[in-house]
Amino acid sequence: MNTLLLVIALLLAAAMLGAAWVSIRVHRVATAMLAAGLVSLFASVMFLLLAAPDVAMTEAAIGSGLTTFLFFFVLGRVRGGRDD
Amino acid sequence: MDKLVNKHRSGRLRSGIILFFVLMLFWLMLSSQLRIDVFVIGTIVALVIVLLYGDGLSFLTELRLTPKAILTGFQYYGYFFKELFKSNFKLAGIVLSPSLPINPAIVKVRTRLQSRMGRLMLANSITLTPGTLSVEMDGEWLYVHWVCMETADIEQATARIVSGFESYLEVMYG
Amino acid sequence: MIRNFAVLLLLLGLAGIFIHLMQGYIPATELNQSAHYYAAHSAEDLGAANIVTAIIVTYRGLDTLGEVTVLFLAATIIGMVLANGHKAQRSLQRQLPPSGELLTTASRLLTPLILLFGAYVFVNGHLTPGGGFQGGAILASAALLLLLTDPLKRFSHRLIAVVESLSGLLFIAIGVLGMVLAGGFLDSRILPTGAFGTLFSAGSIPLIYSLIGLKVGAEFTSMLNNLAETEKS
Amino acid sequence: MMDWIAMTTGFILILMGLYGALTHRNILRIIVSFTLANTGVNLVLVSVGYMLGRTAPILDKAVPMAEAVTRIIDPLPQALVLTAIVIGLGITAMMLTYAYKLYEAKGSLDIASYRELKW
Amino acid sequence: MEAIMDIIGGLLMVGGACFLLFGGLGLIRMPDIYNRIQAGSKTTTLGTLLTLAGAACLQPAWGWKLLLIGIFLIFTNPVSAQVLASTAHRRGAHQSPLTEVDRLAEDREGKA
Amino acid sequence: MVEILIMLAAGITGAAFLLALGRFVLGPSRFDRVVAFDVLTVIAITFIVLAALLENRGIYLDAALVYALLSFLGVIAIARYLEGRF
Repeated sequence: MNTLLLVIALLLAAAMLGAAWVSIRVHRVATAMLAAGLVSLFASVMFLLLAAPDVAMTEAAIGSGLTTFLFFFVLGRVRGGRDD
Repeated sequence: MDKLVNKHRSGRLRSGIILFFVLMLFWLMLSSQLRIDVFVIGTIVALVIVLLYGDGLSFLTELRLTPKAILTGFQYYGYFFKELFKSNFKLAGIVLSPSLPINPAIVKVRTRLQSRMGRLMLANSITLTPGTLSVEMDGEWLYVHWVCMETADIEQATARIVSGFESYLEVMYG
Repeated sequence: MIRNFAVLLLLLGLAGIFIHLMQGYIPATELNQSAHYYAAHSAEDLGAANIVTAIIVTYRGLDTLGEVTVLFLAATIIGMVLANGHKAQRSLQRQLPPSGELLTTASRLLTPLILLFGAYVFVNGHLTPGGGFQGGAILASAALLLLLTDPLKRFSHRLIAVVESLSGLLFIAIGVLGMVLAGGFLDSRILPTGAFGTLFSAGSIPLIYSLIGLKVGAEFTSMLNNLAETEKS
Repeated sequence: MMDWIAMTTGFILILMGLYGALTHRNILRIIVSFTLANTGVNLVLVSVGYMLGRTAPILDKAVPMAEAVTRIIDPLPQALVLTAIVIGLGITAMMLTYAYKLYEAKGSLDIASYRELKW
Repeated sequence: MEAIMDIIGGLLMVGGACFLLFGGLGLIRMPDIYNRIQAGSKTTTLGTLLTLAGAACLQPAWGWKLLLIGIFLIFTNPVSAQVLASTAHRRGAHQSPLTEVDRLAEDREGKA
Repeated sequence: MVEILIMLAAGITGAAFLLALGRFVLGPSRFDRVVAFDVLTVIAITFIVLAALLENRGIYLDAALVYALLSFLGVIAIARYLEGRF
């Protein structure tokens, strides 16, 4: 059973690194923000696997709604700037 | 005029009370234990929420409180889950077949429902059932994306997509 | 080009430090001294089933006070920075397309549930994972849902300010009471410890965490409110 | 083993975030990279407290009070990270607010256009 | 008795996972955004519900919380799917050439 | 027997996860990425339930509850941005 958790953790770690790579390499700002949200989502599950449900819950509560909203709100306000 | 205001106020009171009881039910489910301290705190929290956010809805706010409506509610959920399974198997069939037999279209259907909860549940049910996805609701018109379009005619599409759920929801919510 | 090279050099140095750290890392097999103390004593002394909560609220209560202060400062600074600009006028606001009937109904339906869940999370902070910070974030998420449904929706500044300052004051008052009645600042044993595992247990921990939750929720809501009040340039 | 995976991921995330923050020119991209590095730091801190074969520091039926010392992991890093995440959101909101104000003042998000800050 | 419940729970979980897999497959194979939303919303809802039911069979004590997760999922998942579809239509997202009828676009043009 | 079934379920869920991730990386338009994001959140709920089962701790479910209740907020925020409403 422990091995299964380990495999899930490996999968999540790989996905997290992939999402982070997308986030810093992609051309569009919106996609970068979306990928950062994905990293936060995977990090939350990872915290749970590391036996830290409190931290996982905090990351879930904050990463699922508030952070995404803040980023996209400011992006929407400044859109039309030259550097999109 | 006075009567109307009174009716509105009593309706508000009724919906507030119903919301309170639904919140209590959810609180007890969340705590999953029946003890006096859980009950006390739950009462306080639900009361504060009802006072702060008075125009909240709940699953039961617009439900007609007749035995028939409640019975229909159970039938509705049975039908809903049956359709959910059917839709998933259908979608699995589409996805797994190599030729991808789809025929998408956005069709327009009509609904007779008036209450907000009924309309929300209708749209949600349509989203979750065979091959259809509600895109937009505009008055009595509902625009539905259909993976395997069978007919573009409004009346026939209404009969295929909506009427199954509508017959139940009309009894429940009106 | 030079800049990128310098960045890569810096990151290589950092990576070297990290690799060195990882080579020196030996996974612990026993709890260290302080963790051992917390594990052995927090349940008996404070009656809190969630040891993380016990640490945050009581053992390191002063730190938490600092965190709440930092958050308060952040919210205040955001308010001050944004208050300088021209506030949006109702009449000047853009004509927005209607926000979809289904979303409106769904938000009416879900907002009370989200509020209830937030309250559950911070009231049960000493029994389940969760607590004031998470609960506050969930409360702010309910405000966010209202804001997303109706972009012109504004929350009452006065209500937010009253909730925030009242909960902050009560938090400090309970802390001082702990100094008077029990062992020190924010000591939770001013109330009876109660039966282990019930809602009314762990002294004043649930009370303090509820206050923290309300305060954090009010701060996040005021942040969202201030941001939403800015005008699109 | 789990802690090694998490720690490596956290360190690589920190490096990636710093790389992004140092090479991008758009302020919003820099802030996004900072949140990545923030997540990495949190991951490293939590993984330091992990112990093989132990479970979360919450006592209930599965972990009775008497077995707490031998069954739970180190709760201290979790308590630190818990508040750090909330503070991180506050800091992110503040950075975004500044970015918005800077954009209002200059009409651009490119850091190369803020010449007054150079000396 | 418990052994039978365990087997049923495990089978339910495998079934739910299969539906999740079909959802992922649909996400890859479907040609345009609306069909992908269909594949994404329906199958993930049922798949997660089945997984939750399986977990409830394995651990009956968690039943209430799993039921709550299911209720919330049923009410939030279609809402996000609908909002996304409506936004995609308003922004004129790419439609597959297979699409035969688009009443919504016709009505929009009629109004404008 | 049950262990094998759970392992199978976890494996299939992992495959679904990879497929959704592939749609996120490939996705030609932003909408496709948002759909993939939505699906990945729901799959994360499944992972959380699996972790709770494997570690036999019911309290882990609270995190799944948070995602079930709040995940649609992120999608709605992105949809609002894509509509150009902010």
